[in-house]
Amino acid sequence: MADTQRPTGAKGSAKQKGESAKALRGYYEQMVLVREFELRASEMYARAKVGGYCHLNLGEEATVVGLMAALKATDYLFMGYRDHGYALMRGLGAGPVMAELFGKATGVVGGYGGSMHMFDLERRTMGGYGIVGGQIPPATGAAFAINYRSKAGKSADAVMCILGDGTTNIGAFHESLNLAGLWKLPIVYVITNNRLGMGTPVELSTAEPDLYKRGSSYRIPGTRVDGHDPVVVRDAALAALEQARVERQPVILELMMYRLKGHSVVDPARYRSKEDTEEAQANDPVPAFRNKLVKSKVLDEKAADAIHDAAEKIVNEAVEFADSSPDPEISEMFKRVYATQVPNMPDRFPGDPVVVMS
Amino acid sequence: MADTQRPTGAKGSAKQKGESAKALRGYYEQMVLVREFELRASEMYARAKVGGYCHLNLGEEATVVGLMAALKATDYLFMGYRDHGYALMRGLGAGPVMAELFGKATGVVGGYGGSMHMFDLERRTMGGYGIVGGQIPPATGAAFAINYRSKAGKSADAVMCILGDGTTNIGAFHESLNLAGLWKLPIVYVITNNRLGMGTPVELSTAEPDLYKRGSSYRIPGTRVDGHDPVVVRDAALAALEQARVERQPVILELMMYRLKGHSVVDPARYRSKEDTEEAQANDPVPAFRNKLVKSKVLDEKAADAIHDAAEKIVNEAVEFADSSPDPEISEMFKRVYATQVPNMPDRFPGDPVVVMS
Amino acid sequence: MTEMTYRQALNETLRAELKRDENVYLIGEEIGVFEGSYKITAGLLKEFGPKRVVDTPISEEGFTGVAIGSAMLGLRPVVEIMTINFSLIAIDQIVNHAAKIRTMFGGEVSVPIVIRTPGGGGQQLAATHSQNLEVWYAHIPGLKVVAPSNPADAKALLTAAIRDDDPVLFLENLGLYNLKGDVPDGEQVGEIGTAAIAKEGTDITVVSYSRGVVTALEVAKEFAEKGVSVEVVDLRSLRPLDRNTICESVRKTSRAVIFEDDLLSYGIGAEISATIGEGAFDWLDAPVRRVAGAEVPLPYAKPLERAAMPDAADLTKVINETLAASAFKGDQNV
Amino acid sequence: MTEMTYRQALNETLRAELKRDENVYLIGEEIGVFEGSYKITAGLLKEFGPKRVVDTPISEEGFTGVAIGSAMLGLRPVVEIMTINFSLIAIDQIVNHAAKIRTMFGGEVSVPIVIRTPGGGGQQLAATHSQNLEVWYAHIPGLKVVAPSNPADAKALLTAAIRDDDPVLFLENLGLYNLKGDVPDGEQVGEIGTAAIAKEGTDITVVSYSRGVVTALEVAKEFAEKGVSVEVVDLRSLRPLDRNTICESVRKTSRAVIFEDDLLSYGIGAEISATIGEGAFDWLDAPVRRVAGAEVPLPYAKPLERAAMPDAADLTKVINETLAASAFKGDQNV
Ligand SMILES: Cc1ncc(C[n+]2csc(CCOP(=O)(O)OP(=O)(O)O)c2C)c(N)n1
Ligand SMILES: Cc1ncc(C[n+]2csc(CCOP(=O)(O)OP(=O)(O)O)c2C)c(N)n1
Ligand SMILES: [Mg+2]
Ligand SMILES: [Mg+2]
Repeated sequence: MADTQRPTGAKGSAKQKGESAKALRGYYEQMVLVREFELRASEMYARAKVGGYCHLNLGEEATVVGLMAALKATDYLFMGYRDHGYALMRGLGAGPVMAELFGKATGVVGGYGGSMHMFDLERRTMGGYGIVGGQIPPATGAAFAINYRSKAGKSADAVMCILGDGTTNIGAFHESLNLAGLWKLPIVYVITNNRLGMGTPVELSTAEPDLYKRGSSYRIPGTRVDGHDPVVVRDAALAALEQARVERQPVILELMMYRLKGHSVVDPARYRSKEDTEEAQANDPVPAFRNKLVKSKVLDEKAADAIHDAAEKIVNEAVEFADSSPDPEISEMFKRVYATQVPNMPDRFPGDPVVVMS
Repeated sequence: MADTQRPTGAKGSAKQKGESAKALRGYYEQMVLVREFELRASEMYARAKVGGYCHLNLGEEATVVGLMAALKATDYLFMGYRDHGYALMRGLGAGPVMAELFGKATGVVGGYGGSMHMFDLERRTMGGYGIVGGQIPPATGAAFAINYRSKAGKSADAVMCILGDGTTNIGAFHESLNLAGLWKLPIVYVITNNRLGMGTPVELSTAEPDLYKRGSSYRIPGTRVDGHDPVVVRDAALAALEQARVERQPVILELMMYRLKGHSVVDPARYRSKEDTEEAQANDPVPAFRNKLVKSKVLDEKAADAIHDAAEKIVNEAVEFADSSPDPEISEMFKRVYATQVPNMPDRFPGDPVVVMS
Repeated sequence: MTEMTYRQALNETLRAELKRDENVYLIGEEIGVFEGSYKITAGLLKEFGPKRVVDTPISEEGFTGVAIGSAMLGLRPVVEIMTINFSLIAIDQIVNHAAKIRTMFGGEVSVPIVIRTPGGGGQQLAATHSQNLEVWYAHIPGLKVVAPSNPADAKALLTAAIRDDDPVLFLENLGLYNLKGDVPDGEQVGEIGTAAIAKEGTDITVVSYSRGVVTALEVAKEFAEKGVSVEVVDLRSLRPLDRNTICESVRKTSRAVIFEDDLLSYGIGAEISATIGEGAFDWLDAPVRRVAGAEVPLPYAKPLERAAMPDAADLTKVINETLAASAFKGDQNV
Repeated sequence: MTEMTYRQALNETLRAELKRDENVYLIGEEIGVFEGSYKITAGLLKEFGPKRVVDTPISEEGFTGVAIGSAMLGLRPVVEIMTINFSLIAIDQIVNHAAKIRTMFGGEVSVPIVIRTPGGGGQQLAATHSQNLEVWYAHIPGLKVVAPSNPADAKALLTAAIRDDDPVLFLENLGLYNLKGDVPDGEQVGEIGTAAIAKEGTDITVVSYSRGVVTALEVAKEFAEKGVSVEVVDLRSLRPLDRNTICESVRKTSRAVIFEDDLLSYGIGAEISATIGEGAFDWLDAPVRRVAGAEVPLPYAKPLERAAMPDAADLTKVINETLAASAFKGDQNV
């Protein structure tokens, strides 16, 4: 691992004291749920129950849990395509999320989006996006809307936009940072630095590998913390969100982690060195957090195993739910495209006549 | 004027000593030529001899002259649409440049481009571009080609890319900086900061109004100097080009100036405050440099007037040349579109039959 | 009824909608202090302030995306992209996001955004500033595309677009802004998705849209004097496309010519011609001809620009050829 | 002749051209270390090194523009844009720059760049990753657009594209990469701008391109068994478009159906249908029909995706309807 990629700022071990055992146990339960869900998703993909692209949060569990612990239900969340775990933490439900992967009518968006496009308007979970960087301008626009409608303050809404390390090289990121900085928008840009964009290491994709510094051309402050500890991540996110809410100061938060598996479920990641893969495995946040909690007596092995079993049960039920759910109605397809119906809508299946006149 | 917009770095007065009178006189002659040419261009526009958009270098003369004094004939130049003066300094000729404005066959690109698109492959003047920021990736690509073919060194080629302050907010600028920084390309990004993009002041277009710092997200160094003195500009440009040639280090060079007139010849600039306009006029580089040279005895008033007369003569001849030149041949139009002819070229005028079969 | 220019119709409609709905705001480059490159937004910053009339940096992708995100939260942005040529920089946000967000998220959210942008050549702005790319947007599901040809439709369709819950690309044209016409007073909500018969006729149908309709009507008038009755169909809406109105007209006249400002191959006229071929096949007396731009990046020099752009003379020639091809005898129709 | 996949044909052609000309280099995301998202460039980094096979950051606009600028200085970049969906981010560089630079600068400079990019749906990649936007590029003067349907054409046209001095958009398709076919050995320089008769026939013409040709040939074979002789025209080149080959075929068969993977309104088929209407009007016995994608952002769920995409059954149905519409009697043709 390149030196530039070593976490700075708060380290995991530090912050634990003062945390209630209940909270810590809760975080662990959530991390395990994400882990179990993702492993099952990849199994279901292998069984052809899931199609298209499927990007997993394996290695990102502590970050997912910590960020979502900091984000209020009234805040807005925009994501990339690596979005399953976030959707679970935002309460979209293991069943509906799995059903979306299965492309079923009971999926979070009725089977229209699949893995990359988890969305729930009520829960202010504004979607996973597949175009790299595509979510960043709309996320910035959500912050614009908050500004448009309401005053800054501790209880003000804010936006969190999740993006990957490789995504910091696309123009939309920079235009958005400039607008957010210029207009003082309440948004936190979270960079999940898993050190790789597909097969490309950060050092080979950016001229400034300290990604938390990439706001410096826009006077946007940034911090980098270890993404392997949910408490550290949560606290960093809380501080960033506070700045956004109260000062209307956009902030960059970089979280350091590893991608445990390939870019997507179909990528064997042969391009990764043995050392790199071993280093990633050695830093697996789930066993690490488990051991930490066991050492600090928050959990004993039995309780920890019970947590795994509980998660497995939830995932089993999610799979059953998805499997037994109906396919979306083909007849409804055109209804999803436009919100306002007007004359001469092009609702036509392949091979239908183009002109139909009385 | 906002404080952020005050020039830092080398000031005009400093550097004059050690300059040969001949060189200084030469710079003044060039500045006057640009000034006279632009005033005449705008007059010709008023007389409908020139059409389309027409953006002038008025207020930018010292910068144009200083930059082009630093740039070797073997270096490559990419520009925005405010390109007349640069074209003159690169030796494209007052006649052919004026003829291009007139849309004549004798124009630098045969009347196909007009004001925004001065170009001369032999003179490595790679064009003026009308899409804001559009020239930046290709300019970066020219630097890529230099890298591809040749070694770094004092005598290596380099690229200079001219862009405006407002242009620093477009994504293409940022993607290009990242690529240039990552790949160590020999290019100098020159920001002509005339404080306005059309009607928008720098403070309202960017979150980092110190534009020379906009490379900081890419570890690209920048300097800002006064754009009103050709010697200061030349020396700053020489230093920047040297870094590009020898270290393959991309550099940002910000030059501070005022736009003396509207954005284009048709813009009355009513949105500008009286103070702003007066400040701009007070900083007109042409009389300022004249006075400096007269004070320092490089010129006397008579010689200075002679320089104006000589420039006027050149411009008069350019207008005559343009006026008496033929229009481009309509029959040749399609020949300019493709370099390699293939079957079924769509060479058709409006109203021609679409399918012609024997 | 009040006579006003296309520009005034747009300006007054924007003012009325800003007054009507707090959620409506304008965003784009130079629309405030500068009052718009083409002065469509003149006076609006002064009247509504910087919250409702937002000047942006030169960041088409960024501010278009900002508008999209704000629309997902219920605001109703009217974006001005200075000319359609610059929309290419924002096109990923328009086509991969605004147009797809609703379907991709199962119909749970809508993106009520209007993108106003002028196209068109003829001002010697050269290759990169003279395009008509509306056909690209007209191809995209999830978008609606309107292209009014006169001040009254400009008012009615802009009002409808702002109140529509889907993303609407509102096509203007540099050559139309000074066009005068009578505009009905008071609120006018037009219908997106229907064409209009701009002039009734019996001998031949000319189909056009936006600026092309102005030329088509001039030419129709000249033919009327020669005893040829030309019907002019103004598409108004490019997406959805009102195929039935087009085909009904051609079934009546049995001849059709398309007049379009854009380029011929794969242009708007191709779809119109294909539609007529499918919907009026048995009625056609002659091949459907297209009068469109020459396929070159538009040159700067006036003689070249003029030669490359379709005009009244070209349309007249092709109408005559089409009448001849169908052995049309003027007197039969007198 | 060697049998190989479309993917292998591309890979071997890239290798041969890299060997032949020092100025040829490959640039794009994940084409080196990762060996290409779809493994088209497998092995080339190892063989030619990082100077000739350039991995880029995720900056489509940036690296496409870099390729353009390098081409203006005489290099011959072959850009891979991972899928055509992402080309929207680079489209200002492709359309406002690569396509226009030559004309805008009076023909003094050329931009010898190839942009390889796959389109196509059918892999459940959902709305933003399943598009066929080739019609946009086919509309643009200054560009050439080719869309080979088989390994042999892939080799011949990619070689021609790399040696052509103009910007060429080389359209691939996710559904074609594993298609096998015989490929002539040794250097093969194809011709850009001409269509091919993929299968001769006398009763009806089916016009298609890229992946659609594969389906068209299957369907043609089935009809042959029923005594209906289908001619299949493979466009190969979308710009320039070989209108004469299309019209000659239809003048022979007097019936035409277009099968296209893209969306119907303003799609590739519209131009083909308009062209036939103009060039074979007097020969047509029935309206020209189009079989194209349903106009929706492609949904993820398999049943929806399948329903929205045109397939062999749709083509068969429309061929039968077209034969019926022209009172076709199989026996007349046996
Ligand atoms: C504009 C665009 N270009 C390319 C791609 C293909 N692509 C999908 S994910 C990805 C890598 C992104 O890496 P990173 O931002 O680090 O996120 P990660 O996958 O590591 O979470 C690429 C290149 C895309 N989806 N969109
Ligand atoms: C992509 C794009 N957006 C908008 C425009 C319209 N436009 C032309 S010049 C200009 C202002 C540029 O300002 P600046 O970069 O400061 O250059 P200056 O004109 O001051 O030299 C704008 C907005 C354009 N040509 N291209
Ligand atoms: Mg990553
Ligand atoms: Mg400026």
